[in-house]
Amino acid sequence: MTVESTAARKPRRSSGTKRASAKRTPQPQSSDPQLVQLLSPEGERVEHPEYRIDPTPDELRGLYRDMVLTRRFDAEATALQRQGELGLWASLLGQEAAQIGSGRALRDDDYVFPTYREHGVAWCRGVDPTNLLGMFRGVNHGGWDPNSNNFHLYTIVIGSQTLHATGYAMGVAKDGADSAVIAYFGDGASSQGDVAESFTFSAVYNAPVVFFCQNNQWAISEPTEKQTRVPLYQRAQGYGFPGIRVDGNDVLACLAVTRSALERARRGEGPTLVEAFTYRMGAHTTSDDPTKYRADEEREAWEAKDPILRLRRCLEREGHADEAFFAALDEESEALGKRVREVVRAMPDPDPMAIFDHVYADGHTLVDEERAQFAAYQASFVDTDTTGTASAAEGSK
Amino acid sequence: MTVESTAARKPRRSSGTKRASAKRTPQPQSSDPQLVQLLSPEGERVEHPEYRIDPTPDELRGLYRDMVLTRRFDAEATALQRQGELGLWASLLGQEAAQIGSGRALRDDDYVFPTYREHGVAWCRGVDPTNLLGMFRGVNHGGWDPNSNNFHLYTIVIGSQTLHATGYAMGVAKDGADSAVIAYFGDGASSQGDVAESFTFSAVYNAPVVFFCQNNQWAISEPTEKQTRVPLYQRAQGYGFPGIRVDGNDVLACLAVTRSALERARRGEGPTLVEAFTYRMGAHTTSDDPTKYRADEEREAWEAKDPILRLRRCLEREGHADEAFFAALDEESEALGKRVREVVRAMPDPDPMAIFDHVYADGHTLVDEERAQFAAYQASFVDTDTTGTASAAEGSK
Amino acid sequence: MTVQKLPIAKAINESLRKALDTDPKVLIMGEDVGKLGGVFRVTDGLQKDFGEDRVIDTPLAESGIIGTAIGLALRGYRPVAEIQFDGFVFPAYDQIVTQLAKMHARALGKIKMPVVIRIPYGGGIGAVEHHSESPEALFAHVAGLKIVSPSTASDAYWMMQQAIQSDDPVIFFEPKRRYWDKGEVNTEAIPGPLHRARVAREGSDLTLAAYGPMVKVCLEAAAAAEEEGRSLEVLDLRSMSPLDFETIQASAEKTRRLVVVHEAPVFFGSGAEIAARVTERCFYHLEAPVIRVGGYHSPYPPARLEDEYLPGLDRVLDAVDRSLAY
Amino acid sequence: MTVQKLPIAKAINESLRKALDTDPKVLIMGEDVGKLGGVFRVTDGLQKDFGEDRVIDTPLAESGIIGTAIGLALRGYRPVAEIQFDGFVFPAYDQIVTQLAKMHARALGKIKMPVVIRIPYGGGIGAVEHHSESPEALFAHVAGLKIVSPSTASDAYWMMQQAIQSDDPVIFFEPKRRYWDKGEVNTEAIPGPLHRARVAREGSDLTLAAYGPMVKVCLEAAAAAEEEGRSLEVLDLRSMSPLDFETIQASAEKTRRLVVVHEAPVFFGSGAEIAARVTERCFYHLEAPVIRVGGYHSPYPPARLEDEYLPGLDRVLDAVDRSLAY
Ligand SMILES: Cc1ncc(C[n+]2csc(CCOP(=O)(O)OP(=O)(O)O)c2C)c(N)n1
Ligand SMILES: Cc1ncc(C[n+]2csc(CCOP(=O)(O)OP(=O)(O)O)c2C)c(N)n1
Ligand SMILES: [Mg+2]
Ligand SMILES: [Mg+2]
Repeated sequence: MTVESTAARKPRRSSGTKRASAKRTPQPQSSDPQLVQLLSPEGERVEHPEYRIDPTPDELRGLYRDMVLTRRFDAEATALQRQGELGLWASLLGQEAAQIGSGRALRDDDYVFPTYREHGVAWCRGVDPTNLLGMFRGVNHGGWDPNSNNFHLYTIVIGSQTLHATGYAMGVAKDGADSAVIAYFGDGASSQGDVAESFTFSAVYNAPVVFFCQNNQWAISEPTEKQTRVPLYQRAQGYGFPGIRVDGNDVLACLAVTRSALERARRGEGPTLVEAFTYRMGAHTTSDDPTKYRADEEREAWEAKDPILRLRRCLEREGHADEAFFAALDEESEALGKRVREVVRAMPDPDPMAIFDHVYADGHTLVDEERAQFAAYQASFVDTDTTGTASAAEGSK
Repeated sequence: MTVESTAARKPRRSSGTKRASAKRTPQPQSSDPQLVQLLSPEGERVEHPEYRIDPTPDELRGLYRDMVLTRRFDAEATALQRQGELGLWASLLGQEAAQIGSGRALRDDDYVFPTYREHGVAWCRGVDPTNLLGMFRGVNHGGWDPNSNNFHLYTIVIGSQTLHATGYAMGVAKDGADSAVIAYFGDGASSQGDVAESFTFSAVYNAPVVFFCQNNQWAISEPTEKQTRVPLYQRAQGYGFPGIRVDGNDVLACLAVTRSALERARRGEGPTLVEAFTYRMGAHTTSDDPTKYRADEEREAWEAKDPILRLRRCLEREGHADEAFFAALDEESEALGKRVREVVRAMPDPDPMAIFDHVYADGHTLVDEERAQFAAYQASFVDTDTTGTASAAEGSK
Repeated sequence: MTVQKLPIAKAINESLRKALDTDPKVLIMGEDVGKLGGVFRVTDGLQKDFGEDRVIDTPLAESGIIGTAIGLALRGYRPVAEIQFDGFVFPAYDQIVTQLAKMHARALGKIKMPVVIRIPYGGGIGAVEHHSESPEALFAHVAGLKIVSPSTASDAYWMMQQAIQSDDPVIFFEPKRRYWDKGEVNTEAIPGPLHRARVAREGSDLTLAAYGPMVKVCLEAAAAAEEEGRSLEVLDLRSMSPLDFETIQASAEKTRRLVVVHEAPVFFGSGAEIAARVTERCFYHLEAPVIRVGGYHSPYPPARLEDEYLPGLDRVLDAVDRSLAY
Repeated sequence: MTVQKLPIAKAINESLRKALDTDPKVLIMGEDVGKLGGVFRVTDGLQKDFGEDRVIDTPLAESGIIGTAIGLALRGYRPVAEIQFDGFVFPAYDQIVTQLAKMHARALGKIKMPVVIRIPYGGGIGAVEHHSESPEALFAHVAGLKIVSPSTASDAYWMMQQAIQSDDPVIFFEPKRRYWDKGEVNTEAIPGPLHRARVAREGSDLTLAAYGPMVKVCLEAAAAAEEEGRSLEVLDLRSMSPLDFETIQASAEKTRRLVVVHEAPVFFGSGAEIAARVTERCFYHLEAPVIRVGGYHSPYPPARLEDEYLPGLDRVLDAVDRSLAY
């Protein structure tokens, strides 16, 4: 209620026309009691009354490796975009802990509904990272089989996937299965009506779904206070299920909190909203220019909370990893980068006839007709002309 | 949190496929501490720590008169529908206190965004009740000037008007005015994405709007638990503004709570959600058959809480009204009924050419063309035939 | 039951019942579809017989209905979602056109979207605003959707069976003002393809093409025209996406004149597509331009004007006259 | 500034600036329109100069943007709302078609809805899914809306002025792949009517009708055709609702052949309406059926296929050949 009472002190008429421009609310500190944290930025374990986690050294190293490789992959993709190999890239830089922590809390039979930025979660699901690049290169719209890794296609239209996740979870419950479903979305997405409707449906049907909101503080150029005037995790309460804010740069806390929410879903206790409080370290996408709207200092402050550095400090402090481990991981990273580079560069353009594929599962006469016309049209060039459109047609052979 | 912990005791898998069918949550009693009540069903004044009201006897009688006349009007409209004079009617029976209480809290310069059932609020705004009947008779879609009484057109598409109210309130704030805006909606509407978005926008812009939800327990055939598993007024909290539940059958409490919420808006403290806990005593509309889905006992239990009877008991108990007052009001009621009947029966069908009126403010060549074609077509009958379509065309003269 | 005379609403009810009975993955969902049986009673009795888990009263949110139907389909279910009235489909429009329609293509065919969206549509029932619209063109333009509308009880029954069996999303427009029109339903007949037009009446002078509620009007017009010595062929198009241009073309080439009739506004309506394509296909065969009869470019009017707004016998015959005047 | 050479994006920016400057009731609203100046920088610098109260960064919710714009219009404002990309207009579709479009009519003219919805639309920029669509037909079918799309910097400037001054809701489709094409803008010229088509190039053998991004392609096709000795007339339609059939008819009657080109799918697209109506109006004048060139009945393809999907010079000329072959 602090926000409200602050508002109460600003009479509307006095501030007149400027009143819509709220000041940025202060950033919660890591020591914020609202924020579940199990690992401090310095890599020290933090006790929490409700959430505890006791990973083996192997698991700790595993989480570290996941984050490092995810970041390496992400950096490679950014580089590939700069080289013109990808049309666009949406970097997850800074959000590795939120994604790996939540992703590693999942069971194989759980189902994930991502946005367009969940490269770390995809990694945890065993999706080949190069699969993620097709849509950013412009050769497909995703195109992987969501059912091979229980990882749905990336969804660009903000918020839509939360309803799909809810419906899927309703189906899980109908099947009597004890799988859970997780829906990722951003702070900006929290404003979409679809997200609210997914809260309503999941609450009313008590669907086994976890809403995992990565509050990375920004929706393109808009800071979170353009979406809400109270912390986002509080949204859940009014729909009748728990919301919790976790330090999104703390992979252990993200793991513990997500695991607990998934367990709750499995037990038939319905949805949970997890708000992972984190930061988008890079631009919104490679098309974006954050210097237009945010100060460098903000980013710098968050650098100190880096999720990977934090776990490294912990590993070192607790003596779970030696130089050899880090060196081997560096090598593995480079190998990953190299493989991604090679695969992407070799990714062929699709056959133009693919325009007509899979529009319908059971066929459609108009598509058949247009396909035939297009083929005839393409063919008409091959014989008469070997430049321009014809080369495209030939490339499709 | 009671609802949640109940859910926790039902493991999902054991209840298997039946789990979606939640039991009806118990009805809050009037003595429910969550519920603001200033007048008991027996007509006794109830103290409330935060809300008090001290109406003059005149004001009390005024509220009583408003409710009685509104109910009379509503009954007349129902009767007119049965007689075939109206195509449909959406009765407010049982919701008089919620509407008159909130409606009488408004200032002239406040603005109202109703659903299709706010006949009592319209009454408070000074809208001629017969104006409301045009759309139910099928002669227009509302058609009154929203600006003459600051009472917007009825909105049938559920939830849409909450965004209009929010936008209007944003405009009020921009103007530096201290008017407030009130948006009416139902328990069912609370599930619509638009309503959630209106909460977000109004909170972010701190717009001077009161969301007045008449929870009449039903959305056509669906009880409120198909929309939410916690009380609706709690929804507001998660958006960062207060929500409060008021006894919707208590006109004094509705007046006091709405007034306070409007004052809050005027002071620049932003939106409030008021949930008026009431009951739809009749069918959803004259097309509906509630015997298909609800038990008589429920309705009977609510009869004891009748809003009009309650205030009558208070007036009598406190000696503010005598037989003469009630008798005069009966007469006034009958006169109102008679006038409504007469006006409706005399309401002419619109000129068919009206189809082409007001599609655009600045004109549109296609509409002009179609209007001309239609006129010519209509005219073609007049000369050759005096029955059928021609009579319609002649009726338009 | 093999052959029975049923109103269209009841034929759909029986078809849904059969689908629920045959395939445990079929679900019915929507507002008031449960105890109430829907505002038109099309789902009457289904929740009672199949339980709340198969016949689901949803929260009042159309985007939520379609969005969760998509999720259920991803989980292997075959949801049949009801939108209570035509005018209330728009909150779900985003989920329909950007998600439902595209999901199969985006996954390069690896997932399917067997979702049926039932929409009682069209006017003529004296309803208030938003309860009488014909938005089919707004869906037909969108690739990935299939759009159908039955005009007889038999088609209502069988086309619903086929729509539910389809692995593509099907928008099933139900001509609400014909719900109580009765027709014979043979539940054992083997139906023709879902997306084929039907010659509802043979004729030689001119073709009337219509679907859903307007088929009846066209048949009446044809009967009236017969008295004036004119032989009109009536096509019941049944499907708006795909449109069965083979059948339309064959008829247009035979009669050389085509009038298309629908309730939806003419401007950018189905008639435009039919006229454009038929003219391209049969340019040298047509004796007259394709004439369109439909709603005007104005919001659906108040009920007391709907008879003026909706194409009726006279307006259809007027168009026939105009076509024959070429 | 009187005459200046500006890119289309900048011309719109200047037009918005002028509107903000002239009329205190004009507001800009949308996602990222403030500090960022919009993802295409069309609103660049406006918030800085006019303040957060006039240039409003909204929550990420399109229905909310349009719904509150309606409320602001009711309060006397003239909101210019941006939808960030074509594919994101659908969450607002309900507010646009059931509320914005109908409000004036429902109130029997007593209230007005001066709301402009800016939508950068169309493909050709190598974008990911949902960023390249052309949904204009889905709005043109709806009475109460006006739909326009400029193809030159001058039109971008002036049509925006006129759209903002209009008391009707105007959907302003901005051809995003032409944003950086420059053209002369005379800020003191007196513009013609908003909904008139423009003869962009005179010709005598055949008429190409297009709007927005396709006008350039048609002009290039006409230039190429000229080398083959064919004289093509090019119409820039500028307005899709209303369509200026007078100008189209005049041109079609002159050249006797019409090809309509748009990026949107052909099926139920603008070309259908144009073909149907022109054929009805000029039945005896046309030497060939109206031929339509447009997108296919498939979701907008991945970027690497868009050159195959979008109508280009060759496909337009192919259609010209087909028309001339009649
Ligand atoms: C419906 C819709 N509107 C607008 C956009 C354009 N857009 C893409 S990402 C984005 C911001 C999303 O912010 P957030 O939800 O916080 O996720 P983040 O990008 O920060 O991960 C916007 C506005 C979109 N993709 N979909
Ligand atoms: C978008 C939309 N969907 C469905 C309907 C059909 N409908 C009309 S009223 C109603 C129930 C509304 O319930 P509630 O919001 O509780 O208001 P009440 O009628 O009880 O006053 C429904 C589903 C509608 N009008 N609009
Ligand atoms: Mg974000
Ligand atoms: Mg209700």
